[in-house]
Parts: sequence; C-alpha cells; structure tokens
Amino acid sequence: MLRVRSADGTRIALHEVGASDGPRVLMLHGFASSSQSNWVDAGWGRAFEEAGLRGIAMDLRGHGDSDKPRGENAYEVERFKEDVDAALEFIDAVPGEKIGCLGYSMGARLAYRYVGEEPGVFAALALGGLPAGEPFEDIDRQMADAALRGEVEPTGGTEFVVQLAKMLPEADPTTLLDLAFGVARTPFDPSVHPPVSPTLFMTGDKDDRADDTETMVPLLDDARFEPIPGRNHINAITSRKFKAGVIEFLQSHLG
Amino acid sequence: MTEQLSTQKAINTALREILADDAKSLVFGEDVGKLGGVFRVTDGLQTEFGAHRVIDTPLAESGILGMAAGLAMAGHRPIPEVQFDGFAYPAMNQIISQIARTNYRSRGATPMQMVLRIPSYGGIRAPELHGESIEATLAHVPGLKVVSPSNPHQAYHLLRRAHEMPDPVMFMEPKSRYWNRGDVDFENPGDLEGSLVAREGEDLTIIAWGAMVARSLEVAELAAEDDVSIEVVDARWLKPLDEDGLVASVAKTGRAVIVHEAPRTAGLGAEIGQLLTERLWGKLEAPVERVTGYDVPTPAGDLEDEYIPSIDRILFGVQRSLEY
Amino acid sequence: MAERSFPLPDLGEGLIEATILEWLVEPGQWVERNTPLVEVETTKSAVELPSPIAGTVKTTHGEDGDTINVGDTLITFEVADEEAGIVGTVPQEKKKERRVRLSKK
Amino acid sequence: MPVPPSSAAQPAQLWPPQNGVTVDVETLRGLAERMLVTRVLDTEAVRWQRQGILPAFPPAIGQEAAQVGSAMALDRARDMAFITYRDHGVVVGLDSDLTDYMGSHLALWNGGFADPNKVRHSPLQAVVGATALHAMGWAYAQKLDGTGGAAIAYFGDGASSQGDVHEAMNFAAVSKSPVVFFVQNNGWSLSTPLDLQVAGGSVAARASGYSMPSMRIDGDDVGEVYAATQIALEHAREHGPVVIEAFTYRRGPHATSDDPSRYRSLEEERALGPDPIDVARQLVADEAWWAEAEQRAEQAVDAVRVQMQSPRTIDGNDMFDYVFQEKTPQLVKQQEQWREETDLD
Repeated sequence: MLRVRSADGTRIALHEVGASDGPRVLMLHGFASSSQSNWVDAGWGRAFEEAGLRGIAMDLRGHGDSDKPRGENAYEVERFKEDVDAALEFIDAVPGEKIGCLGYSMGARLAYRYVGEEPGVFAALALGGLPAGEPFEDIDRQMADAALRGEVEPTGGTEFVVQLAKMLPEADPTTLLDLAFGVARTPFDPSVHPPVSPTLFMTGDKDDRADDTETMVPLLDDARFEPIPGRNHINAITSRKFKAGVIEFLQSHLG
Repeated sequence: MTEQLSTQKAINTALREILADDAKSLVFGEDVGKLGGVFRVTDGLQTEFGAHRVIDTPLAESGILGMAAGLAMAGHRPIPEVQFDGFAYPAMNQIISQIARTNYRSRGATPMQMVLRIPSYGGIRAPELHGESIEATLAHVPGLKVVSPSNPHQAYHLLRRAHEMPDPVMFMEPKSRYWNRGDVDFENPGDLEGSLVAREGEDLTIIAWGAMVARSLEVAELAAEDDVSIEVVDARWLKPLDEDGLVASVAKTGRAVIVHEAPRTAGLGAEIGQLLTERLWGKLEAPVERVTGYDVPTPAGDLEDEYIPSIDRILFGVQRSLEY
Repeated sequence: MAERSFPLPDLGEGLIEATILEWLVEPGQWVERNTPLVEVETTKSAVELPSPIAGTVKTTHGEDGDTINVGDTLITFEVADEEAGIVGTVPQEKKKERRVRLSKK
Repeated sequence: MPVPPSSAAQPAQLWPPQNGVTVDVETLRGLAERMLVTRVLDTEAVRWQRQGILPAFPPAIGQEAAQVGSAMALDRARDMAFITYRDHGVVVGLDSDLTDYMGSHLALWNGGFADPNKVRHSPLQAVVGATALHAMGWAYAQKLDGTGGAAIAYFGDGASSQGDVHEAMNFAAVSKSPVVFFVQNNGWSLSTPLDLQVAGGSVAARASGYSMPSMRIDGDDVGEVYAATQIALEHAREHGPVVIEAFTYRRGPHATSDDPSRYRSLEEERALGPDPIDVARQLVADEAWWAEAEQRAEQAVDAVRVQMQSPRTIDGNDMFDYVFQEKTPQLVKQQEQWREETDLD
C-alpha cells in the first residue's frame, strides 16, 4: 500500500492487487466498502494474479486506508475525480500503454463519469452493479443525522443512506453521510458524456439496487451487458462468473 | 485511537505505516516476505507492498547489511532484519566497518539512514546463537545508535521514531515479549527520547531494558508486599544513554540495581554504574548493584532460566543494596 | 495423518453468522495455502475465504445456501502429523513466584 | 529425490562483440591522457613516500588501462563506482579532484574529501570486497527509482575470495540489479599469487554459476576495456549484473613498504606482455600529441604535489562532527572536554 496526495491534500491509498507484472487496471470499490473488502477479501487478487492482470486498487476518500476528511464539501464529485487524477499520476502510464478500469457500484459510477470527461484514459471499462439513475435521491441530511442519533426513524431515500452508512462497524457513519450527501450534489445522469471506451456492464440478476443497468447499453457506442447469475448487489463481488467475465473482457482489450 | 496489540503486531503495524507513508522505505531479510518472518513480525507486508519493497533475500547477513548500506547511499531508507541476534555476527564487517563509518568517511555526504531490526535476548528456549544479548557490542561502536523497546506501545513508536532518524539505529526487539499484549496509543506517543520511568518508587531504582523491564516491574510489585518501594526505569535508548534521566531517578532513591541479560563483564551495567558513581559520588546509599547474565555463552534449554536474571536473583540484588 | 478443522472465522465486528454461497473445493482435493475454499455472504459483504494451510480437504461442512455460525466447523483437512513451527517456544505467562524476601536495614 | 532439470539459463554471450570494437580517436586520446596522469601520479607518489610527504602508498602501476578505461565508460549523470584503495585510475578517469582523493593516502581524513554523490565514486576504504555489496544495494535502488543508472564494483583477485563478493554477485543476479563486477585480476594479492588465491584461476568462471554473463578481456588494452565496459553497462541497465575480468599485472609492489623481490622473480616481471601505457601510445599513434600529453600529465600531478605540500589543516572538531548526523550528548561532552584540554592558549 502506498498513499498519494490528491489536489486538496487528502491522502489516497493505493493497493497492489494481483500480478506484479502485466496490464494495469485501476480498481474502484463501492460505497461503504474498501479495496480490502470489495476486491481483496472477495478473491480478486488471486483471480488477477492467475490472469496476469496487475490491479491498482484505490481506496475512495472516506474509505479504507485513505484519509477521511469531514464535511460534505470534501466529497463533491470533482474531489473524487481529482483522486483518480492523483492515482493516474502515480501509475504514470508510458505512451501506448493500455490501462483498464474496473469499478463496482459507486466506484463504477465514478469511472463512468471520469471517462465521460476524459475519453481515452482507459482502454477498457468494466462496471459492476451500476444502477442507471442517481441512487441517493430524496435524501434529507437533518433526518439522517437525527436518525444516526437514534432520534427518528428515517424514511424513503434517507433510510437507505443511513442503513448503508451504519452497515460497517469499522467505518464512521458521519463521514459516510458527508460522502453520500456530497456526491449526491451532482446527480448521476448516464446520458451526459457516456464513455467512448469499450465497456462491459455486469450486474447480479437478483440485484434490486441496480435492476436497470442494461438500459445504459444503447447510450454507449461500444457496450454490452452480462448478468451475474444468482447474485445480488452484496454477493455479486465474489462470483466466479463476474470475475471470469471481467478478466476475459479486460484481457481482450488490454493485451 | 488506542488498540490492544501484541509487540509483534505493534511492530508489524509500524512497518506497514512506514511502508505506506515513505516510498523510499524497504523491508528485507531472510524469510520476511512470503512467510512473514519467523516471528510473523513482517506478516502480510509483501502481499501489500510487493516483492520489490518487502524482499526475501538470500541467506547472507553480510549481504543484507551491505545491500542496506548501498541503498542508504542512494537515498533510500532501508529497514533490514537479521533473523536472530546471533546472526548479526556474520554481518559485523558491514555493520562496524561500513555502516557505522560511512557518514564519517564521506564527511556527512552519504548518511546511513536505516533501522536494523534484531530479534534479541533469550527466553524462548531457542538453540545456540538464537538468544544473544549484543547491545553492549553494538553500543561500543562509534556511529551506531541502539534502542530496545519493552512493550507494544514503545515498540510501535520507537520504531517509527528510529525510522525518521538520519543515523543507523540498531533496533533490539525483546523476542520473549513478542506475544505479550498491551495498549498502543497511536496518536499519543509520549516522549520518545531518553529513558522512561515505568513505575515510580522511593527506596531504590532498578534500571533495565527490553524483556527485563517487565520482570523488574514484577519485582517491584513483590517488593511492595515487603514495604519496599522500587522505581523501575526503562532505559530504552542504550546509545545514547539518557544520562540525566538515569541519574535523576537514582539521585532520588539513592540506590540502584541494573538488570541486563547480557554477560556481566564490559556490559552496559558497567557503563551505567560508572555514570552513577561519577555523577552521584557521595550521594549513593550503597554501591551500584548489577544483576546480569554470567560471562558464559548463552546456555541452551533449561539452563536459560539459570542464566537470565530471575525474580529471585533480582530480589537478591535489591536486598544487597538495601542492607549495605 | 492427522485431521485439522477450521471454524468459520469472525468476518467482522458483530457478525455471528454467514451464508455459504458456493463451495470452491471438494473433499479429496489437495489445496495449497491461500487457495480459495468457499464464498460466503454476510449481512454486509461477500468474502472468498482462503485456505489457512496446505492439505487435503477431508470434509466441507454445510451446503450452498446454508447459514453457519461463526466458530462452527467449516472445513476439515488431513495434514501431516508434524508441523514446522518457529525456532524455540512461546514463553508461558507464569505466576510471579519468589523465594527471597526483602527487609530494609 | 530425483535430480531436477537445471533451470539455469545460459547467460548471454557479450564478448567479443560480433562487429568488433572501434574506439574513436578523440575518446582514445581522452583515455590515454588520463592513463598518463595515473602513471605519473603513481611514479611520483612512490617518490613522495620516500621523501616523507606520504606515509604509505599502494601503486597501481600496470593497471591504468583497466581502471581508466572502465571508469570513462561510466555515465557520470547516473552511474556510480565503488572503489577500494588501489583504484586511482578510476578516480582520474572520473575527473575527481586528486588532492581531495589523496587526502586519504596523506592520512588527513579516512576516505578522502570528495563528496561521493558529486564525484560518482565511493570513498576509498580498506576492507576489500565489502563495497561489492554496496554497489549491489545502490544498483537495486536505481532499479526501484527507474533512473537507468548502473553501479560498477571494483575489486581484485584477492578480494574475490571474500564472502561479500559471492553474496553481492548472488544478490545482484537474483534481483537482476544493474551492477558490473569489474575484477582486476592483477596476479598478486600482496605476496600471494593467483594460483594460491583463486581456485581455477578465473573469477569470471564463477559467473555462469549465477547465470550471469561474463567477459574475459585484456585489461592492458584500454580500447578493449572501454568498449567492453560500455557493453557490460548497457547489458546491466536492461538485464542485470555482468562480470568483467580484466587480466592485468601489478607491476609495482603491493605498497611502498613492500619488497616484491621476496616473492616474485625479475624473470617473471620481464616475461609480461607490453606495458598498457605503450599499448595506448600505439593506439593513439600520434607522437607529437603524446609528448604534449606527457607534459600536461606531469604538470597536473605537480600541481597536486604543490597543494599537498601545503596540506589543508584538519579541524579536530571534524573528528566529532561527522560520526553522526545527529550527535549524541556524550559525544558533545567529549568534544567540549577535548576542546578545553587541548586549547590551552
């Protein structure tokens, strides 16, 4: 693990996952997860190692070994893009080198947005568990804070955010709320700057949080969708079908 | 944030933080990578930081230290390990003739910033050359600094401190204490320079380091049953010795017992005893006592208990001082 | 040959059980250390559990979809009788014992 | 257990190069000029010792081509030489300040006065072989940092018996670090001849055991040394370590206090091939230029003599100031006491 500094000084942790040589793949985990939990614990290290892919897994700010600044301002979408800038600066691709990107859920959304504005950075994009709309809709910060203090029962979108923020005992729920609300200031609209790189969408066929992934395929020039059989949003990450699909796709575009 | 960790895990955590925060740092030695070290002190580091920064070296201690010297010349900050204290002997040419002198030779142009980790002292029933106490040998060499932590909190913070220092630091880990747990307060290191009063007392001062600190604390507790109040000072830094700190405690109590595992003759007990005599001449209530290993090769097996200062032997030393 | 069983480890604070998603090994199979054994799902994530040792799988406990408790046996291996440890032994915590009493003059 | 198939890869064949070796005239002159400086320095230094200017000196007479030729092949922007005490030709070849260097032989300062990072050679020191490991560690750092730099480790047939040399070669080969191990096989380790020092007679022969390419070259032909070292360095930068064994002869004594007639005969010395200086003279093939170069070399060395005879005064404080980057309180106290007890005016 190494930490790099993002534009605003936040330290962003990068973990090496998989082979020590081979095509490089930036890995972006989901909300309230971490590189460790989303990739390492789910067995992606070994899968990448056997496939000869060299993953660089970034802990999103507010997660894992990265710094966890306070306040919603620290979690605007722009900040996350700067974090990816910092990671790419560290990766320091040599001319002609093809770099891939693998994202899950919120990490997939970040990859989608980043590539939309920086076409050509990644030669291939593998996106898991990505819903087509903004996941944090109809959310109320006051209600969320009150809910964290146990004063009210949250409802609607707020209930969903609070539930996620409290899920990991090792994470700080207030930080995760700052993050969710900061990110939600820029609602996700997949029709704005869709990626031009070849893109593979994969989502569990029992994933009720992202049951509309396939609707994004027509927005992109070069995209396809593959379901992950029998899996939901939580347990899709360990699926061998998911890993095999992603690896085959990345190998064919990065080799 | 405070966490209960073993000394082994505390050192592991410090190494992990250092590797993460300092891209010029490297950890290497025999079996430190895939295996995670014979004491698992480097467990998981290679997976996390890669085989280029956490390196399984060939079995060659002189090579490990010579490589460290070259890396330091190139501006890296290596953290080599010799697997056991006794394996520092094959590396002495590099440690004494090269690493300790390169800053001097180059008139400060190529500092030897490194931390050599040495699992040290006895207490685990290990075979010959796996239980040596070489602190006096190392402290005698101009150009080296020597530190020995006694508990998980000290181990974590002293290692991080040693890594920041621009000179070569010999980091002597008390291997018999690897498995003992204690609170590590990550944010509040406390003063990391000099010695530390581990327990306050009035009647007598025990000066110890490494694994002997815990034993001396036990002695102090037993002494309290007999109405004898013992102050225990953890020397921590053996080079440079915290002269003022050691003197201050003995000035207060008037009596001193120095405890170390190393053989007695020309051991650090002699150095500290001389210091106390020099600074407190006329103020001591009794001659400075030493409770140490004997002038014999560190023995194997059950004889280890006869060699390493025991609770009773330390109590005898305390009694000699009290009744002088 | 001896048998060594491993329980479902604690996968995170406060989790007491997990659901077996899919076994990745079967009885009779030789596995290396760190070979993935099983995918399990907890309330917060899904995890691939790597083998803690090298050995032959004797029994896998629980079927896909079963829920098992942390601490219950998950897998049993056949292993060689002797396992190499570190040099020396872990010192045992002993009660403070003394024979010498102190007296001030 | 059945014998496993040998996994040792056949090391690359680097020498002799398929297209031969050509060194242009300008480069040859640069090499020859520095060889002359080295020879004059050696000849003069022996006199200086007899005159009481130098306490002792280990001449490198006969090894000028090996030392200058290899040192000048280095890229001073990124490479580094690791030397011991009989490598003045390397120092001259790197255009390192000779008065600074001679500070060590004058017993003014252990290791001399040069800043290694600037002059691109390590301070000289007496434990031969030890620096091979420093070269290896330094080279590994270049690999990590991606500088493209390579290290060259100088040692002789005597030092090759040291365990450190084996450790360095093995480490370097395992880690594929960019090191050139440059062996000056000069036939003698003080009074011990090669056949009592190196089993088999060749250090390069060991390289294949490490799957490392090796080059056995005429160490008395400066053009060959220069070209071979360049090839070795380029290979090292890309693929890892190389051994060059340069066959040469220590034409002088081990040191000024030595008497070689006690262990080797005049006949043996006469049976040697041509002096490397004469080889260089033929390569340059310009007598007028040569005469001028000889004069320049004598002037350069004389300038060193003049500077050495008004030696710099060493501040005794230096003795205390360079032990550590951060001095210990004990050392501060010892220094204060030293000052009080010596500064009696």
